[in-house]
Amino acid sequence: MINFNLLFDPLSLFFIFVICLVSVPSAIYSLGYLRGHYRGAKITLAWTLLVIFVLSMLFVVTAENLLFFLISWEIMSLVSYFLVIFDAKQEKSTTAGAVYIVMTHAGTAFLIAAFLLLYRYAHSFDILAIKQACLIMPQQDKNILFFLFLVGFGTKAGIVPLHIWLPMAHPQAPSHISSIMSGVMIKTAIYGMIRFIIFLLGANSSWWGILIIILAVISCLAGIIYALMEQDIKKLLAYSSVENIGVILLGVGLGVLFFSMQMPYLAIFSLIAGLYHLVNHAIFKGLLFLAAGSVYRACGTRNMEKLGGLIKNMPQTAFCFLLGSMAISALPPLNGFVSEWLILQAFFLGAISFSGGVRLFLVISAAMLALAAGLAAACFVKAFGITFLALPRSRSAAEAKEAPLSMRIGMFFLAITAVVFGLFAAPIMRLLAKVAGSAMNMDVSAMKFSLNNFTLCPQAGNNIYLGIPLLAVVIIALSVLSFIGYMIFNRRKPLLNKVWDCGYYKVDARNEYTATAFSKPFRIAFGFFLMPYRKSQKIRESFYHVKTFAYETHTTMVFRKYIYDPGLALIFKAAKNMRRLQPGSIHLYLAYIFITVLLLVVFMSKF
Amino acid sequence: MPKIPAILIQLFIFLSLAPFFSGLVSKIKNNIRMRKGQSVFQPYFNLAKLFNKNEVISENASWIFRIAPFVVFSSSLTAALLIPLFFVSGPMNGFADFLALIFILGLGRFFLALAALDTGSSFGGMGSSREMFISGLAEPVLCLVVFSLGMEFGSTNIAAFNGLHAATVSSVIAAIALFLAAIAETSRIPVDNQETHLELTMVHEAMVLEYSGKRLAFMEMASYIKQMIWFSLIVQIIFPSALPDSLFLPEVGMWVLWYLAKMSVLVFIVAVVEISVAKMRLFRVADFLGFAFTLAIISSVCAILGV
Amino acid sequence: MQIFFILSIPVMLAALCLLLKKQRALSIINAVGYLLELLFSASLLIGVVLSRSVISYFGFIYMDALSAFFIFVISVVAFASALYSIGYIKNDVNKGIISERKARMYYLFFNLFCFSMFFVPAVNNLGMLWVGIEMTTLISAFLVGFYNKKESVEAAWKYIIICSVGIILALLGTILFSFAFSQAGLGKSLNWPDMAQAAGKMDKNLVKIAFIFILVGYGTKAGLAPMHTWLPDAHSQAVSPISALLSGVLLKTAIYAILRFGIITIQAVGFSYFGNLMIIFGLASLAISSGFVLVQKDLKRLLAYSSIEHIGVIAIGFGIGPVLGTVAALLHVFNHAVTKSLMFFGAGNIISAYNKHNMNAIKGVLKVLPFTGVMMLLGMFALTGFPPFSIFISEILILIAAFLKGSYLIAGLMLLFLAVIFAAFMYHFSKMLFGNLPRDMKPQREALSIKLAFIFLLFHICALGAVLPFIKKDLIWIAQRLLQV
Amino acid sequence: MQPLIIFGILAATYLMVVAKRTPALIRSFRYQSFCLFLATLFMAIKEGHPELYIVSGLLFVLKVSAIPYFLLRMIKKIQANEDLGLLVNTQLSLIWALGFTYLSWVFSAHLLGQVNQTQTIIMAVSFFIVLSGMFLMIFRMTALAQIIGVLVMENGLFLLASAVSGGMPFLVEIAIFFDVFVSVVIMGVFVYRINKLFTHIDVNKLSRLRG
Repeated sequence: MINFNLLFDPLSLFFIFVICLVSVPSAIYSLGYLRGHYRGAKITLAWTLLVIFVLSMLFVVTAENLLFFLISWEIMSLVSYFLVIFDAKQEKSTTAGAVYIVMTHAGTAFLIAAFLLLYRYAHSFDILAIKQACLIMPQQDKNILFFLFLVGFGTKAGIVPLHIWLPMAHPQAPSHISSIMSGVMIKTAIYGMIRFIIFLLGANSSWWGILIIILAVISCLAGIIYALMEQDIKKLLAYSSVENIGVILLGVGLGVLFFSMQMPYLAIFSLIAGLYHLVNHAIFKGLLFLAAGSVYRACGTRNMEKLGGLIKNMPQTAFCFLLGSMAISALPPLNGFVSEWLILQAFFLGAISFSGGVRLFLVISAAMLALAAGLAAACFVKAFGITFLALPRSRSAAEAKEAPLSMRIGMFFLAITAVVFGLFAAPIMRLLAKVAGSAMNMDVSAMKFSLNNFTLCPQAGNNIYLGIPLLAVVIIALSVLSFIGYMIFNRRKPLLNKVWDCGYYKVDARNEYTATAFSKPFRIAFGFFLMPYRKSQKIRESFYHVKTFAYETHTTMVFRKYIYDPGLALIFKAAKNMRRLQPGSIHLYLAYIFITVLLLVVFMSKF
Repeated sequence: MPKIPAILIQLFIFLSLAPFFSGLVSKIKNNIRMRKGQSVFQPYFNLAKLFNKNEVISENASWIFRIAPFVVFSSSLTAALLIPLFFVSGPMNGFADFLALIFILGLGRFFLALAALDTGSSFGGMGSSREMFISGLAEPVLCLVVFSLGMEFGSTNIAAFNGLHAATVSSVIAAIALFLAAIAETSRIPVDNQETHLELTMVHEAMVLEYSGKRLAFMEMASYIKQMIWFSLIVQIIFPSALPDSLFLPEVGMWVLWYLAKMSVLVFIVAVVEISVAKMRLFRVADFLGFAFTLAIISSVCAILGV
Repeated sequence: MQIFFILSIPVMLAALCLLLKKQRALSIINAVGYLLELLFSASLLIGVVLSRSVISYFGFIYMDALSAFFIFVISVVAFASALYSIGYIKNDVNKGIISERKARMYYLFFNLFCFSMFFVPAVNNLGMLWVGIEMTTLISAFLVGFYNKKESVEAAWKYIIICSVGIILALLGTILFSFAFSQAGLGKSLNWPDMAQAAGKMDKNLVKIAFIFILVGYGTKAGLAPMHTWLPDAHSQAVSPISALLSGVLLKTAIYAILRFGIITIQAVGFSYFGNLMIIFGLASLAISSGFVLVQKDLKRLLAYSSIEHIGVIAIGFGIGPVLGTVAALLHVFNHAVTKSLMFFGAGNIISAYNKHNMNAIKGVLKVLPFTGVMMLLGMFALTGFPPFSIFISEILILIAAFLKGSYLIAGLMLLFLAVIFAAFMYHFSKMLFGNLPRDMKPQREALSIKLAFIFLLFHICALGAVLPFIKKDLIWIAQRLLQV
Repeated sequence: MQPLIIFGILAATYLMVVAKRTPALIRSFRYQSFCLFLATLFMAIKEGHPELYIVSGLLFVLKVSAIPYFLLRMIKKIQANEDLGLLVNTQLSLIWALGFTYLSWVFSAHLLGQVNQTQTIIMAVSFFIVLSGMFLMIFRMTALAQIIGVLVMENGLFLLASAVSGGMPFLVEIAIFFDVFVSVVIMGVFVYRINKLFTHIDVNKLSRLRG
């Protein structure tokens, strides 16, 4: 029934690569990071857990047997839970861990159901055997399976509205773990979707793709808007993971859509885009989490309102974070730009090769993606600007020290990969084409994928180009040239002075724009979704003179308030009512037995 | 593959011409206001003056603040190189399309916003926050415009725009949407006001407030170039005309005149808009761009319907 | 032959309790005795299973693989809790909660209790089976009311009354079975093999009714909802090692009895009747327990309700049947026995350290009792069916059986309830185990014997996955033998 | 002779159902056991099994003399008020009892068909006894009433066993007797404890453990 065979097709290999790509630098990073936070036994524990965690992920993406997959999946959840509660000092992290493990376990229940349903058809848990069985499976069962997989993996991937565990859990873990969780672990869910929905079920009804795209768009927008509202830097990153998962799923969903429409070329292309964004997100989100971790280590706080001016004390960390922010806000010539561009192109291709409603749907979703990208840029301007620029807002931030070597190595490695994946997009795409091909089991050797000059649509001659290296060269060359020009004309060196203070006697950190202030316009523009509310309280001496004035503003967590809380309340209410069944009266208990017997005897013939 | 001379020529054209349109706008505005107004070449004088002035830099500023102007400048120029202005499909058509152009301009904006935050003055923060807000909302409009145009040309490639020989309904509506977006992008009334320094209203000016001297000059230049990029795209869409595919002089000359005429018409429209409407509150901008977004959607619907 | 040792060792130990005055020595001898017990029952099980044979002595003792299996389960848990008692009872004596004399009484009842439980699977005559189960009730009632507090006496009373009523219904069922047997014209006998032989000839109607009485009667003892009401009270009030025995194996003896009659019923009226009834009760138990677990405040009651849940799972397993489900259910019997005992031991330590049952008042167990805390954490995940622990295996097997049978609704409900119960456990335990050291407490050291007991059980929890491939064939054989297919 | 005994058993059971006070209950339990004893005795005489003699002897020793005596003594000891604590008053109880009678008749008729009249009747009676024992346990508050309820049910089963399958195997019979006796003793012990701790034996008020 169960065996431990491993499967090494291109898809699995690709995910192995991604896992290692993020895990190794994070491990290096943790050398320094752990020493900063914990002592002796705790460090060894952290290392063991880390190793088990990475191994379990590797098994998840290579398991050929569904039970084996399930076991490694659960172990992955379990270990990551232990890592989330690793510093269980605060109440917060234990609750976060609890929410996380409960939700992911609930998701797993769906997976179990799906696997067993597959087993019923194949009478085997072997993926390849099941693939054969899926060919003869009736459509409605496939739909059920699709739904089960979508929910099961969606919970792990953190697509809205199943995301609420993600921003709670990821920030609580130690930073190198956060980077692995956000960078890789949630990607295993994407692996699951590709492996089971595309590879096994052979996505054959277009509404699957459309549903995925809708969910993805919602995730993009909701994720990034919440990220904009955050002041906790790691929470911000976690929310942006929700957004990026959405972006990846856009690629996957388009893949499914095209695949079901028998458009192999486009299907492969959009899956490539999705996978490309997947690896990119792994890189820069890992990088960002590591950088945020070293900030946390240096300042002891994750609250951006208490940070600032770190670029002077920790220049290298700042540089890494800047690079990561640029990548994640899709700025050329870095990797994030390439993948988002590809996904937009995929949408465009859909828009010109479909007709009617689907076309409009695709166009609008593309616009939503663009909006998400714009907001992401804003979000990371805020993240980097408030954290690293201007004056430090607290003593701890003013006295921050640069991270030790091991941590910097980890960060710089990822930073470099971010650049590399931007510049050498064309060859990488060719590799990804093979991966996508194996996922959709098609022969891609005939198709030509390169960023330079690939024909997009029947109308010949309308080629689209994207020469990242050239772009990079031009941008850098022009800025260098302009700088040289500046130097030529520059006779005296600029003199330093205070900032313009409108004649106010002292301008200090308290006059700076805060994270909250920065996100104010967005808070108002998206008020319909965020539902901001404020608490303010004045302590007056007299009616005219207000001595102190406390003011705070919050946003409503829509999904929690309107979906989760009522549901939980309902369940608890039901359970409380159930308690009434057992008031402690022995006579009642005896009556239960009596009634049971009576009922059974009366309805005997029914059984 | 890019042709080096073509690149140089286009760089030269943009650098020389960009400030002119700005000057033109203010000149026309003044004239409509029955004023004499500064000369059309005032921007050039300003730049020259700034270039000769020494600069003061905030002591809180980091290297971000120092390099930002060059990055912004180069990003605008790079974008400029994509525009099919005088050469078929632009000198550097070989390496990016319309979508890429949006992102490239985004690079400049990113650094501009960071630099604004860097000085630690609250104006800067205000400006960068508002700028990112506006541009973020403008993004989907631009994307939709690209799509609805692209759906006719069959590609998001700017070069393909030459495939268009007569304006269609969708392309015109798209152009209008693009125009609204461009107003937001180039920080003009009613979204922003380049002439005021009132913290309640300013966006772009607030960001460059701490800049002075040569760096300010670079910043200004960058915004001029950006403006020229958008305008020339818009005119190219509204009044499409096949580009000369050879360097045969009379043809090119004709085309230059034709181009200048189109630009001046657009500039005139901009000027009229600027004096006839009032700057709106920041949070109304959302509605403004929402309107642009609706237009863009309509245009793409038209494109889908094929009109 | 081993069976005589198995039955006699507890008696001898009980006698020893009356002679020997030193509680300490007594406890250690006790543990040793149960180690022997364990060895004997293991050899018995191996002997029966490998020889594929049946042991029977002058018509009174009859042991097939099923009995041997249950005896093995009992002996494992009995050994563990004998081991645990050393430390636990010593602690109670030192604290002055109980006197030396009371401690000796404890061991006396402990042994008698174990004897009665070993007696149940060994006997041949179904009437004797009934007597044995009644005996377990009567003896354990003392252990439930051991501390002689108001709550414990109330619990004991409810326990004894409700179970007696249930048991009497079971007797009624037994009589009806014997009636059916005699109606089939085979004279007068309650011996299991004869009845199993005659099952085919019995009057279907009669058998159906009889089985209803059996199911309700012994089901009361097994803690199937809605007859479970005595269970949380008794489990929460009993001495912790005894709680382990109660929910670990006592319930299972009742299950054993149900199975014995169930087999006859299956032979007589077909599987579906048996199956449906089991599944209905199983689902009811799952539903009830999931509700109560969610809003529970008392630690031991929480565990008691989870016992109800697992009994429900076992019932579902047998109900889904044929071979796979039965195998899974048998495995689950064992897994639940060891896991739940571990949990009860942990609960015992926690409660004796904090002197309170209320989970909301307990914080930072991992700091106060590091070893117990870790064990509880692992045990919690094991109990709620996480791999690589054994309960995961049996539950997934049951689910597979359900899916193969095509009864999706049952599997779906089961998954739902399991998820809810897991959520509830997380909710309670993460509040209880983690958190800082309470101000008025300091880290305490746990006795060696207790640690040994934990390790012994944990080994059993983890080992299954490893040994399963080797014992698969035998398990299937047992199941087939059980269903006579 | 048999119908008389059956009638006696029925009457005794009805008496129990309507009894208001514990001694009355115990006394009528005594009558019931006595009738049972007579029945077994007649059967013994008729069939001449030595086993049956022993059984009836045990019946007399335990159920007719020992247990009632023990219970009555207990009442004296604990000086609990002798009221049974009716949750359902006597008239209503009577109606219930009538219902039970009908129910058990229907049930046993359904079970046996019309093959064997007397057997059906005896089965009906024994089911009725079991039901009324249940009834006593559910609707009478005191602990003693519950003990007696258990005993009554057990009586019913004894009757049933001897009726339908000519009694259990001898060994089992003995074991069951022993068992019943022990259980009564143990329950008695717990009644003492309850009385000591709660100063009443009204088990309806035992509701500290709930939920």
